[in-house]
Amino acid sequence: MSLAPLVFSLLFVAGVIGYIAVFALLAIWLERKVSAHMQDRLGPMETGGWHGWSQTLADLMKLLLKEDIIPTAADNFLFRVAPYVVFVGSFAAWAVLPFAANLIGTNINIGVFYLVAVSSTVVIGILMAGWASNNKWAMYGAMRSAAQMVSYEIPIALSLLVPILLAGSLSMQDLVKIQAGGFWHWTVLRNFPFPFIAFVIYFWASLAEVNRTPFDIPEAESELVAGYHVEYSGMRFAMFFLSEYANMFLVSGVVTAVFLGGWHAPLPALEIAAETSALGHAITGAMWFSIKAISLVLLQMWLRWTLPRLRVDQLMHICWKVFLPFSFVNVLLVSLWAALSR
Amino acid sequence: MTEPRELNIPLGPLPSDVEDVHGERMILQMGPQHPATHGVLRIELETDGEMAVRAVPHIGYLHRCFEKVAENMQWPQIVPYTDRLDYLGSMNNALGYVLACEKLFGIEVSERVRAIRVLAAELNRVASHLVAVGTYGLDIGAWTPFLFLFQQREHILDLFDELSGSRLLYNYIWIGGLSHDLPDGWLKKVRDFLVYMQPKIPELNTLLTYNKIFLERTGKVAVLPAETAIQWGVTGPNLRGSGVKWDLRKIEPYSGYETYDFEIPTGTGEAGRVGDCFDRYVVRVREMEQSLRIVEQAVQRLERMPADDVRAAIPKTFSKVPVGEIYFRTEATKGELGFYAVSDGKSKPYRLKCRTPSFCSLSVLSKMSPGLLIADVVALVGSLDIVLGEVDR
Amino acid sequence: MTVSEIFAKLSAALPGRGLTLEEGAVEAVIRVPREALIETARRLRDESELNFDALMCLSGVDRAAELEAVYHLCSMKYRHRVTLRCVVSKDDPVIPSVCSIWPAADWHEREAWDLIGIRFAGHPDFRRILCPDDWEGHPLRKDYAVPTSYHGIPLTAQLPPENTP
Amino acid sequence: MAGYFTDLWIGVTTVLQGMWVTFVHLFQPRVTVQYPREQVPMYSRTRATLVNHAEICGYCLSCKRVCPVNIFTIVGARAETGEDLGLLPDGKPKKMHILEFKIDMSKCVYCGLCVDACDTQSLRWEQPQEKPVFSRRELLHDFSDMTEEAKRRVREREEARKAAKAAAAKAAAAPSTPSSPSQS
Repeated sequence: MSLAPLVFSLLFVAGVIGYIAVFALLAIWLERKVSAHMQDRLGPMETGGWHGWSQTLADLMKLLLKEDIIPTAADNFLFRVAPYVVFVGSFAAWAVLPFAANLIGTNINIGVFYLVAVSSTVVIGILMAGWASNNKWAMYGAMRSAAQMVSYEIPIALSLLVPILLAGSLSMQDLVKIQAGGFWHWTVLRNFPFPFIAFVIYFWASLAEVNRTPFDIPEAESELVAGYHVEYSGMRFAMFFLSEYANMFLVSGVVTAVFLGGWHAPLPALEIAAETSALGHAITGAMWFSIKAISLVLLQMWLRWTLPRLRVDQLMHICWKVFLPFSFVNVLLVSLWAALSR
Repeated sequence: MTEPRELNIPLGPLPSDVEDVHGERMILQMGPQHPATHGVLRIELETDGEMAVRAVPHIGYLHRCFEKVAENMQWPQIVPYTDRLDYLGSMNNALGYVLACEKLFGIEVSERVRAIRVLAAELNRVASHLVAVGTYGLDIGAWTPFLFLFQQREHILDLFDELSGSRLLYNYIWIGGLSHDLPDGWLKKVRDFLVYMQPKIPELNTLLTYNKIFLERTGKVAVLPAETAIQWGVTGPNLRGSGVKWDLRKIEPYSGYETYDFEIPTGTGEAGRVGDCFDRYVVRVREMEQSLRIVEQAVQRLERMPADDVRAAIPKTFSKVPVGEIYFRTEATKGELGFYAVSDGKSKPYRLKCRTPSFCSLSVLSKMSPGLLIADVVALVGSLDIVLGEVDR
Repeated sequence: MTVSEIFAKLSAALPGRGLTLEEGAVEAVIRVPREALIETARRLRDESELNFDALMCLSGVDRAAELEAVYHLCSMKYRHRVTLRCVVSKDDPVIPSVCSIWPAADWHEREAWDLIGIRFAGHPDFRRILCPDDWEGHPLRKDYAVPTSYHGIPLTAQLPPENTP
Repeated sequence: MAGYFTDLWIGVTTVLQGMWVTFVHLFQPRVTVQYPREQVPMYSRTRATLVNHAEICGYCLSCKRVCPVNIFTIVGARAETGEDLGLLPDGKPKKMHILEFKIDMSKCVYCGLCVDACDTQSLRWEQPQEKPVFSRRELLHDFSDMTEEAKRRVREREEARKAAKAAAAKAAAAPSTPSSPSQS
């Protein structure tokens, strides 16, 4: 047995952790800048010189140096563990994100299934955090979060079924590979409108999955102060923050891989095939993948700084009475379509 | 999309064929340090799951004995204190107090002073409503409108800075006159502001008011029927939101308001039912438009009026004032602001009671809260537009 | 309707209750003995020609020897106003609560109790409102002595010792 | 059912309209002022820093009388005959030494009544805005224009005069006359 896969996996894990850290730093800075510019402000301008690029770095330093406060009445063990559970949940799902044809943690043949299953473990961590904090607001946040995430798993899974039905595979790489050859071959634009509807539903539902406005009721600032992480400070809070951004990229990455052509360039001419140069392909593939995913992250930010927040019952209303019937009909129609066109 | 929710959902025992979904009740202390209480209000919420069963507001965290202080101050020295009641609408507070004193002492001020007062009060009303509307968006979760509105408010504060020398607590309207005359070119700046403000309210309407999520969050939520509002002494935009056309600027005009052309917007139940949170909100948006109309008329008038001494009628001394008592009410930014002043002829008031609109608006909270979700309680508190400086005095 | 017309109507409807009209320099006030307060209030609200549906303000005043509660009423329909005054002695400062007639009186009465020390009999939730629950005395009484500390917290302004922020 | 789709349609369109508004604002001029580097000009009426120019202060105590929060501690001493303290803005000679003119800015409410009451315009609002300090004590400003040496001299003289007066009063055993306004 050769050690090569193991070494590759270790390298990939290290790379992904680094990627998440760099992405989170960038995304938090970007979020500040985007929100500021949407509100006619400037945002961070001082730290690091050019447009305050290292502001998040400075904040991270501050969080690292802060005292790790654990409330006396908190459930000590759960309180300590919860941030890691949340982070592991969102991190583990990165294993099946196809950055390039030869750059993926593991190309298991049930990739999508694994992804949906693993990313829903985040909710356990959030529940742990809310419960262990021994704070009523945190408890509310955790309960809301659990209800919301479990509910939104369903439209998410159903809308992911659409490309799966069309591709006939659960493997992430297979889902990407069928989209080769220019943006007009991307799933979202083919077999119009079914994948497009699935794309829209997935994108909105994923906002609920990552607790972003308008579905940010678990941490609704004006209602629950900060929701499930109200008692957290310092590094543990940073873990929550990091996993929130990791999650944002994750869901955007899934959209990219499944609907938007993954690591394929928008035009075939811009692509370097894996056969020509493995390294070149890995780099350009990861680049295209990241560009698409980060654009979606920007879209998430745009929505966040535009929309008000929904109420708990309206959130459920949208899930069960809007997204779910549409997804069901969509899946039904696409199955028929797939069966007829075969 | 949601069903209209009645006030006071009975939360007693359910019919026997319905499974009891009510769990243990929990006391939730909302405040005094809570982002949605607009200051230091504490609401003791008894909740059943996400639903509030009982809400008891506890106030007094900002109590600073305004009335006691006033008894130890000379009449004109109280004006800076009235500024601090509703610190978002200082001009209107001072105006209320000053008019009460002027009526009590029988002081007449010139037409020009009255016009400047109206101009200042209406600009201040716009500033106050901008905060009310912006923070309400914040309560509902929309950040961006809040910052847009603060930008616009900044222009008004700038105008006031030039006019009175202060940005928030002006001490501008004095008994018998004003502290300063208009600075040179100030009216031109007000005109520029009116032009600047023109497209801002439609923009707000697109961004927030008619956003579907916002409509859903505020429509049909926490309906305050007109009758209840009157009974509980709710006034101002909150009362008008319930569909009652009641504005003291029209009903008991003061400072020459009867000569201005403006309308009283009332709630029409656009988003569901008359008197819901949306109506209270939208009345404020409409009132801003009307106030800007008044400002424009006042500017036109002042441009034509010859200059005079704005301090001409200020009494030299307050050591001997007429004996008597008066209850004078004005339409401040939050509603009816009444001053009950008792003079015993000395330089200091014998008693000065201040009836503040927020105080009365807040008292209805415990009546309206039962049956609302926590998020709705936040929406309700925000839509009442309370300022704790005024509630606690 | 003017205050004197309202008074005429009231005293005709409630003879022998001791209602008097006090002409003030600016506003006239109807003085009501506390025994007749509830009856008068109810009549003011329910009489179709009076229709005082709003209690604008309820103030307590310390008049050295006695305490007064002053009710400023307004009719939303007819847009007329009237002021009632109810005077009680300091030894027995009890006035019946008008909460059942105008719910708006709820907090105003609590405030009058808190600051002036008038007891309102029959109030549904009679507590202090602005001062802390364990505060002693009624601050707006003319003979109120300002305490120097509350639970060990000094209440007089003083600069901190040198070199402390 | 029609209502369901109308709601959905309104929801989608209003969300898109809102997004358009925020998008347009991305490209509008910024309003932020980078404060220490960019300064906002202050208006001449702005109540920024309260300053007393003791050399033209006539010790009339008007400011102290109108102050609603009692921030002034003013101690003066009458000048001796023949002592030249300069002229006040109204042309009359200045008659009082200002031994102490303390303003406790930690209590000040910036209402401006004192500045308005000052006849000689020695008390003024000046720019720039007051600087933050580290201790509340540093907010206690003294605007006396006298040197420590001069203050000591005048104080000693005042005391001697008082002692002489008290002695004279004792000797005369007469009811004490109202003292000079040396103590505020």
